[in-house]
Amino acid sequence: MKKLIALTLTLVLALTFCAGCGGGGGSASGDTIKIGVFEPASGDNGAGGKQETLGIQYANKVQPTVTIGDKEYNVELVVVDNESDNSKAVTAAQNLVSQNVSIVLGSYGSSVSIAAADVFADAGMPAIGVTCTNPQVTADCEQYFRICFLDPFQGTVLANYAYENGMRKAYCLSKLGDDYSVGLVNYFVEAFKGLGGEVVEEQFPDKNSDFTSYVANAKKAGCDVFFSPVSTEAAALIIDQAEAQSLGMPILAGDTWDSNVITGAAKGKNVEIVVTTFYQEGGNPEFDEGIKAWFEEDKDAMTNNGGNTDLAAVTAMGYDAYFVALEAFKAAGSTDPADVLAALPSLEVKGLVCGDVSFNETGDANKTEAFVKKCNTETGEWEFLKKQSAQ
Amino acid sequence: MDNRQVVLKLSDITMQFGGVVAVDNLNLEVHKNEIVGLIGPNGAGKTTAFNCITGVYEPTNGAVEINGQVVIENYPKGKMKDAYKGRNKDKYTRTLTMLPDKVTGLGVARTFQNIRLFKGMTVLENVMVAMHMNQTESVFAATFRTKKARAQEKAMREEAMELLKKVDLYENMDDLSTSLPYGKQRHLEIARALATHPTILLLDEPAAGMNPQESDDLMKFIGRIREEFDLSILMIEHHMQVVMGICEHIYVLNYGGQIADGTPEEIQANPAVIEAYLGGDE
Amino acid sequence: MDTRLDNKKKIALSAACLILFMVFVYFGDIMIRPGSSMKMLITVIEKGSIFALVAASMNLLNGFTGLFSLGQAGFMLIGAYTYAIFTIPADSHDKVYQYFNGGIIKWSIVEILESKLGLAGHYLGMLIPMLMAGLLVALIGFLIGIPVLRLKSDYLAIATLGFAEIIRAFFQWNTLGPLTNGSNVLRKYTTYKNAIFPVMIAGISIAIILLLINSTYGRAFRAIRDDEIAAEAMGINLFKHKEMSFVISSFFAGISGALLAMFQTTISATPFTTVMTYEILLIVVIGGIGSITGSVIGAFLFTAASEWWLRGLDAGKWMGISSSLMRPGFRKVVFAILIMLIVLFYSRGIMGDKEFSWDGFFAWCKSRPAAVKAWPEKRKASRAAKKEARAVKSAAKARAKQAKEEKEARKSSGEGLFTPLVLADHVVVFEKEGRNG
Amino acid sequence: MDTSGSRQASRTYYLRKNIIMGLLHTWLPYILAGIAVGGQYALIAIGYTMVYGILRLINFAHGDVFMWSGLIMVYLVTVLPLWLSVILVIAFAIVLGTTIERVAYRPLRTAPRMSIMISAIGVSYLLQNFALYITGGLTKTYPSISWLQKTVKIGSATTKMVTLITPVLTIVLVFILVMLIKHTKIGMAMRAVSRDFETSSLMGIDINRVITVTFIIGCALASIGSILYFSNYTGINPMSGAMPGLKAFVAAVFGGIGSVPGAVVGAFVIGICENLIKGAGWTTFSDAFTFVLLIIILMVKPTGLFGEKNLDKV
Repeated sequence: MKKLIALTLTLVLALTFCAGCGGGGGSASGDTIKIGVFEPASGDNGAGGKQETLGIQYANKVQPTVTIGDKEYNVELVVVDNESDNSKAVTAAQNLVSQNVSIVLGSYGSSVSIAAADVFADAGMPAIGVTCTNPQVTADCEQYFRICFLDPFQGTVLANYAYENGMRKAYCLSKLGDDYSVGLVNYFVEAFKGLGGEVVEEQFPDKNSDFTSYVANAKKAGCDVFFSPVSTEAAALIIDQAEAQSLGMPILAGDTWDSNVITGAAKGKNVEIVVTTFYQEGGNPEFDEGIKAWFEEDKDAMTNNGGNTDLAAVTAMGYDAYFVALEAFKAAGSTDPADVLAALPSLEVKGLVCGDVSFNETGDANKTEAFVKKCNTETGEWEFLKKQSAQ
Repeated sequence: MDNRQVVLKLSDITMQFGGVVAVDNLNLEVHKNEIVGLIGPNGAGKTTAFNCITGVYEPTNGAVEINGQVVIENYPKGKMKDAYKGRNKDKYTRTLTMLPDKVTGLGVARTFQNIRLFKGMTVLENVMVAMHMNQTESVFAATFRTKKARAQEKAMREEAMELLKKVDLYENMDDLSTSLPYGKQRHLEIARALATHPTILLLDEPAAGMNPQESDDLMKFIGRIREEFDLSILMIEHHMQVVMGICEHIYVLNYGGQIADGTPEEIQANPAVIEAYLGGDE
Repeated sequence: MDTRLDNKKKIALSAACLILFMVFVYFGDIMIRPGSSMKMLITVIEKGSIFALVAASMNLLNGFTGLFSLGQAGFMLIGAYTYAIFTIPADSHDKVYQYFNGGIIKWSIVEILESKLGLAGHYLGMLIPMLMAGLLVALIGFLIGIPVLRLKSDYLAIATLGFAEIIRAFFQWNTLGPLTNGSNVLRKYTTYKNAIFPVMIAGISIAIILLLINSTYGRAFRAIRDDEIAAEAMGINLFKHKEMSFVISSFFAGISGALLAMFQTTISATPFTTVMTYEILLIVVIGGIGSITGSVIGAFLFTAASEWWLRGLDAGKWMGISSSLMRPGFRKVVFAILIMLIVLFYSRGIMGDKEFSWDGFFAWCKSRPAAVKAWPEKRKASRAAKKEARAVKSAAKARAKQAKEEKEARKSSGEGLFTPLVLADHVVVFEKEGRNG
Repeated sequence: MDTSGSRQASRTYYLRKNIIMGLLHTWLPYILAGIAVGGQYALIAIGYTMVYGILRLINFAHGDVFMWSGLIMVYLVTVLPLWLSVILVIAFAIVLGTTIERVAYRPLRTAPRMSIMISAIGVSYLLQNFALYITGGLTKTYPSISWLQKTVKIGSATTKMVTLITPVLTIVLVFILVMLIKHTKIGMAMRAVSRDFETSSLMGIDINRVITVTFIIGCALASIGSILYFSNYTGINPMSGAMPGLKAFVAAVFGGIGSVPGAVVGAFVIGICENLIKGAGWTTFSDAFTFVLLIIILMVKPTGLFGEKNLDKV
């Protein structure tokens, strides 16, 4: 028995070896162009990563081909899971590179993008960040571009919003070891203090699910606003505790909170939630309806979206990223990563659902405004408040 | 009276576990080159006494002297202060403890009742492990195989082989220790103890599980190693044939307490011993 | 024909194989273009050799000294940070420590040495921080070892696990930000250019571990593993030797942490969780507890399977099979099941506690044709044996059933699981008497 | 003189009372949260301590059984009424726990201690990865059990009903369990087995039955714990069981492994301390604290608060 199992195991491993060698090499046929999707499907950012991937997949469904020069290519998506983990991100990125993709999209969550940047740089592989907002993603990597705004911008926008609405003391909660929330809090604090506000900063450890004491701390400190731009996992728990302890102050957050997880958690609860984001549902009715119809049709897509058809901003961003990639191919007139890379800096794409995209010299999108939305806790939907700029 | 030098001396050793007194006021002497037997029915506290000598247990009361120097001493304290049931409560005032490896360093080696060989190692390695404590090289020297370390390793190996020859295990040198037959495992345990260069050897039931022929051989073997290695031996044994055959002095324990001591002839004639063994009214 | 080789030939053969491997890795990394799937092989070799080192260091503790320690991820973390902190180029500090005014250490050992010694200084500048990483982790291992090594095996496991968690929280602490960059990633530090670097460092380190294990100290460690009480009775100072093994293991965990930092090009404390330690432990188990060669093979297999071969399971298509079951996460499930199968049915792992030897290898190769030929008969024999075993088992079952029925019959009082003790006591006494009589 | 003295005294009394009330006012929310989470840890910790007491095994998979019973609840409640789901969840946890014991621990009972511990880690790895696969890595929201999640006000603190229910329920369950162990035949068998595994099997105790019952009790309590815990902290993801599991184990060690009341006391201590530390602003180290406590207790009193000393046989 033992021998048999040993034998089977060896056989399986040996076969997989062949599969591993064979799978990547041969399949790049002439009429296909590959786009790598570098997103987390598991780990802390799994939920957001999946929603972002959905946008890309939907776009691929809407527009499965691209004409480069005179030739029509089928676009194939190569999706890898970077597991929201820096140590896995490098091999995941390497995996994409080794599969001959022409461009990479992603990731949700900046630290994996930063970790993978060197792999893309070594391979000369252009990459377009979809919603990674940390300045470091593009700062030292010529290959990395992005279509979203940055944390310093978003932090300032949020601080402006808070101060303009009469909030003077902010409780800022970030997650230990999570560079996104820590970074955003940092920029918020900087801007908010600059405006004359006062802050209390705290961090919670990984895997924490007990937010009772943090909510209590905010109340104890007598703050006017609870700023916690953390992952949606933690967000749901914070909202729950805010309700349980009657927090009594608005909760403010960044783009990650623009998700149906939040509206779902907040529905029917006595909480006030305000977020800044990339996209407002209704901004492009055609896209909204199309993608919702797809969710209804494809159960897997629906599951990945969290079980309902509510639209997340990251999905819209993913959709846009795909079209930016197609435009880049067209501009490059080639499927070669090097040509695509050369075409990106001067690229200008109009008519996207989240607004036009052009890149500045570091490779970041030129964005001047963010959408501010508020959660309607009765209907469980987002309500558009205003466009807020950094000034 | 024996005029030879006393190499091991137990004074008032008492070991109490909770409310149970396992060894009760044991006084014992081993002279140089003497073979002393420690006998008694099962559960009489013999192995516990060994454990007190070798530092595995800390005795509740009493002292152990090795080569004229007190190395272990204790008195009832803490919770034991009130719970202590033994004698000589106030006789000792110091607490001296010693870890087993230090006791071995003083030249007291032992074997175990239930054989404790190093299972994952060969016969040769088992013996060489016991020589580890006498080697002088640092871990770096040993790892990077300095000239000295290599020489020492070679010397160690040769000495171990020599020792194995003496205990008739030379042919089995590269076998896994657990693959040896039972009797040879006992021999190996003794050889391993000898490899630490002891002056006092404590044997815990060396003849357990042996047939008369084997125990006869063992007796001769013990006698031989005493001469060859200049040893004093304290042994626990159930085989009366062995005990009466080679021991010069015998101590008898029962229920932790010491009921008799003397020469084999004296012990054989002692009514208390006979009662303990035949079990009186029990 | 005797296939045994003399020692010189064996060494030559091993050296030849190693050099061939090194040459392959070196030129492989240079020549294989990024788009090729063979590039993945090089990546796997890089990561595999790093994990081979940390698995070997864990095996030194778990397999050779019998100390069940689960702190390896924490030690790697310290090693990775130490290396990274001292090699971030001076002009990158402001970018990396963007929230901490450029941090407190404003120089890089690599740059200092490079400016003085050129290329040699560059490599020396990488080796020195790596050595510092190892030594710092060894020091911390030493300090942690003082209290925890006195604990019994399971408590030791949980205490080392605890220390690893404390270390992680400590490195993420904002107050230490100017040094560790708090929760933010460290990056831009000097990394190796060619895959040969981690392979060589890991190779040398593993060779040192092997030398240690085969020295007199290694024997003492194994003695402690086999029987602590007997080892102590043989004059081996338990604490000293455990501490020694712990410190050395920590040292190499630190080195592998530094290598991992180089491999990843960015480092943050978040991934160094207990799960990482578990994965290292599973590598050790797959390879065989008590076999360094096993750990090395295990590390390469584990890395290749999890990062490369089984990835198709997540994407819905693997080896030509596609199934709706295959969606993200499936790879890990399959992987976990494979590991459980190994743990339960093949607990000795690939190598058991044996090391690779040319003699063994040739003997194995030679025995293959015969083994293949003998296989049908062997299977027949094993089937027959199994049948017999089944028969014995069913007979035993029948007997047990009968005994149970008898017992049930005896229990006329209807005694059940939760019968009050008073009644139960009587029954016990009754049964005892019954048996004696 | 006299009156002024007494006035003085009464003033200090009131001052003191004010300070105490003030402190209570500030700290009450934390203490309440601590008691609640402590009770939930206690229910998990009992499984650890009993299994360790009998098998000398750290059942690393216990935290994942806890997580899985939460996860199953999420799925069951969508198709079944709540009361039935609760019963089925407890049944599921029991089946899962005993299956794990049967498949992964029983075959290794004679193997070295390390193998069985590795097996436990392997099971934990499998359960987590399987949950990851099923949920797709998404956090699931625990179904609301309205009366448990009702908001109540105690003094200065507002909290959920479950916070108040947990300690009461925990203590009642523990009381029943202690009675069971003390006064029934199976309880006696458990005590015997935990004292001396081999001898009790020689004495005719059906070891397998004792172990199965231990796992049943442990898993049932863990699943009740999961209902309380996830009603309070409503998100479940594959890693949700890991931290509570580790903390519960630390609680078991703190109280003296093998001792049920010890585990409960330990769990409350850890729950309360953890929240007080968060309240004091040391939020970064709230998890690390648990392990600091573990290491301190192992150094100072390795047998824990109520543990018994075991001597090795030589």
